[in-house]
Amino acid sequence: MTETPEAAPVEDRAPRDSLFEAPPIAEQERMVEAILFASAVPVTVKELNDRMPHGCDAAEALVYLRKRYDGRGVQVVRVGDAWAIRTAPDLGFLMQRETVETRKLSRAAVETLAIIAYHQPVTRAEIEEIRGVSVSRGTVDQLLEMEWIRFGRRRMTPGRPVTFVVTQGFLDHFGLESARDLPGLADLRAAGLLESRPSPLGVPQAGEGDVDAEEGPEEGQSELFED
Amino acid sequence: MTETPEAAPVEDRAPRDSLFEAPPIAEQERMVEAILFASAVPVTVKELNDRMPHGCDAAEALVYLRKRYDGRGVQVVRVGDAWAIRTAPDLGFLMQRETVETRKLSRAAVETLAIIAYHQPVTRAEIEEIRGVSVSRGTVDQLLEMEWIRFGRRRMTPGRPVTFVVTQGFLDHFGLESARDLPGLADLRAAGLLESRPSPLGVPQAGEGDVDAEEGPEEGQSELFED
Amino acid sequence: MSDTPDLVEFSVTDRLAAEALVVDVDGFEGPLDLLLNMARTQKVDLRKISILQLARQYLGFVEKAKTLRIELAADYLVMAAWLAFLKSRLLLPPDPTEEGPSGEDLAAHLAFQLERLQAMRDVAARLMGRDQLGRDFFARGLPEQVEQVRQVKYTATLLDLMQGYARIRTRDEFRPFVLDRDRVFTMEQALERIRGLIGFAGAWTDIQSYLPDGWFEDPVRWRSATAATFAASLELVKEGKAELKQSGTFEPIMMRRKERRDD
Repeated sequence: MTETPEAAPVEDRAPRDSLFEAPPIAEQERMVEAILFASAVPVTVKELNDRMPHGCDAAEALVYLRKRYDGRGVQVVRVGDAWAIRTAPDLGFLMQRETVETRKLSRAAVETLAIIAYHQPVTRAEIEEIRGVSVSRGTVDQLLEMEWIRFGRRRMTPGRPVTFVVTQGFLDHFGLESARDLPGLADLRAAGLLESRPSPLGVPQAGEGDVDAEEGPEEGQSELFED
Repeated sequence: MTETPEAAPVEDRAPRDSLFEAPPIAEQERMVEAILFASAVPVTVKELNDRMPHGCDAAEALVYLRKRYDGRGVQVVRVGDAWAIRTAPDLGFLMQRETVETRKLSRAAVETLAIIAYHQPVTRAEIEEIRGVSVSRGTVDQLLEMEWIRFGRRRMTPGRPVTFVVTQGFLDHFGLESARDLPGLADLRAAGLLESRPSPLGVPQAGEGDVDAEEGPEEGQSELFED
Repeated sequence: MSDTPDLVEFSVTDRLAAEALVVDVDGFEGPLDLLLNMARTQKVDLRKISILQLARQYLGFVEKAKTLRIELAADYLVMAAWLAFLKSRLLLPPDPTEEGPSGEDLAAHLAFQLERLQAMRDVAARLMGRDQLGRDFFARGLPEQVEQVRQVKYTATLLDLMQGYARIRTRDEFRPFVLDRDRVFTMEQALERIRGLIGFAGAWTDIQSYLPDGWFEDPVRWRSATAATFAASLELVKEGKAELKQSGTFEPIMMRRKERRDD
């Protein structure tokens, strides 16, 4: 509760009923706590503010709340521009009962996912260039279905190919605050491995009769992305 | 962290690696917290003890955890003989999300609004004359409530009927500088906006059993405008 | 999946082993993947890899597959052709008059591709090694439903408004189509009338004279009666009970009763 002289009369007037005075920050912290606890998916700061009474500052309340849960059995974690409460990873051993069997990802899917995460936004052709094989539709479909990737903006190059980016669900799943926190990202960048280097003429490109390719890349691409 | 003298030596002996020594109570509290958080159903003390490492006392940990959540946005509550974390009752209002659904204005309302916009200031009787049906009170009320129309000056004719005019809010919504900017009939026809099919509304006689007319015009008017 | 495809002579066991190896090629994700595996056998930092040696290794592998009459997928052969070209570029002294990237440029890019692919595999493994939601850390097991409170907001567009107004203002231009029965003389009525009269008229008579009384003044009624009478006269001709004649265009149409042969 704030102790400022201005706050006192507000308190008298039952601030929570007031449309114009924000509740004290401790109360806001309780509200953020309640909302985050109630949700299984991350909640954005905007949504917090929308749901809290007029004048609240969820971002500020989050700072306090996060500190409060430091070292506890559950933690306040950031997921992109949203926030969530998650159990502390070191207590995972207690949770066998809650564990959900996730579909095992194929090697192609894992690699494709990593390439999208580290190179995003990235086109299908670029993924294929990096992997050296064409990317099957099934692989991309699976990642889209898991909601770990989504379509990004179209690239402003001839053909205007769509790009792929990772989602908030991806960040949430791997406990990442943002795509900038991907492991080893800085090293890769320093080594120049994230640059898109145009290949000198003549280097064979992916997409000619590969096991992973049920169809030629052109064909697959147009089928998938034409609109 | 608890400050009981018993807890200290346990800490020294790296309790989490030990199969035989129970973790310190603060650690047990973390565990209970995580389990209650992640569980889809309330958890009994027995279950808690079964899931926690050997030697733990979930009942004791629960006492500490309950105290910790006292007055917080969520609370540790007893459900039968089991325990769960729930939103504090006073914050239930946060579990609502207001969504604004946009619906199209009814035909009667659109027509009434159009007449007011084109003929303002206009009396209710004049609206009825132009529309050929009586104007329901609900329609006018709705437009008043939306703040698209308001009362204008009374007409200096017998009975001194009130008039309706459109508001600044109306002009803002429709992107008009003034009501005079509304396109004329000839413009509408040129733009192909005139419907080519006959209107299902038949004979232009006001007040005769029209869908829009819940009440006779005289009656409605007197009810609305008597003062 | 290491491979040392420098065997020249094949014993049966060698051959079987070699075939097994080649079958394993299907396990590779394309030529780049195979190259990366071969590069690892050089046991050096990928940055210091000898592309020339790698090209020899790959070509040797393809050569061996051919000897064993094992068909390689097209992209493996494309890569082989390209590596053969690269090898010759790397071995021959550079031709200063030639355009395009040098052998070194091409080799450097291939090395870059291999290193990048390896890096992506490494980080993919690190990514999958992270704590994961639903495996190592958990979301709320009992999420509370957020109640949706719906608030209805009505809206309309300028187009709606203008169409609404247009609809009202032009209502009088349209009227539901209702047949004005009192101004229509039907063919049935005309037939009845002619049948009643034709018996008396053995001679040619203008069909105008069959028009009912009082249907001449109002042009609408006159038109309707004329049309009905004409249609009725045609009907009678079809039935063989009357004959029609007209001396010229726009001349009066004359009708008379037709005598039956057996009459």
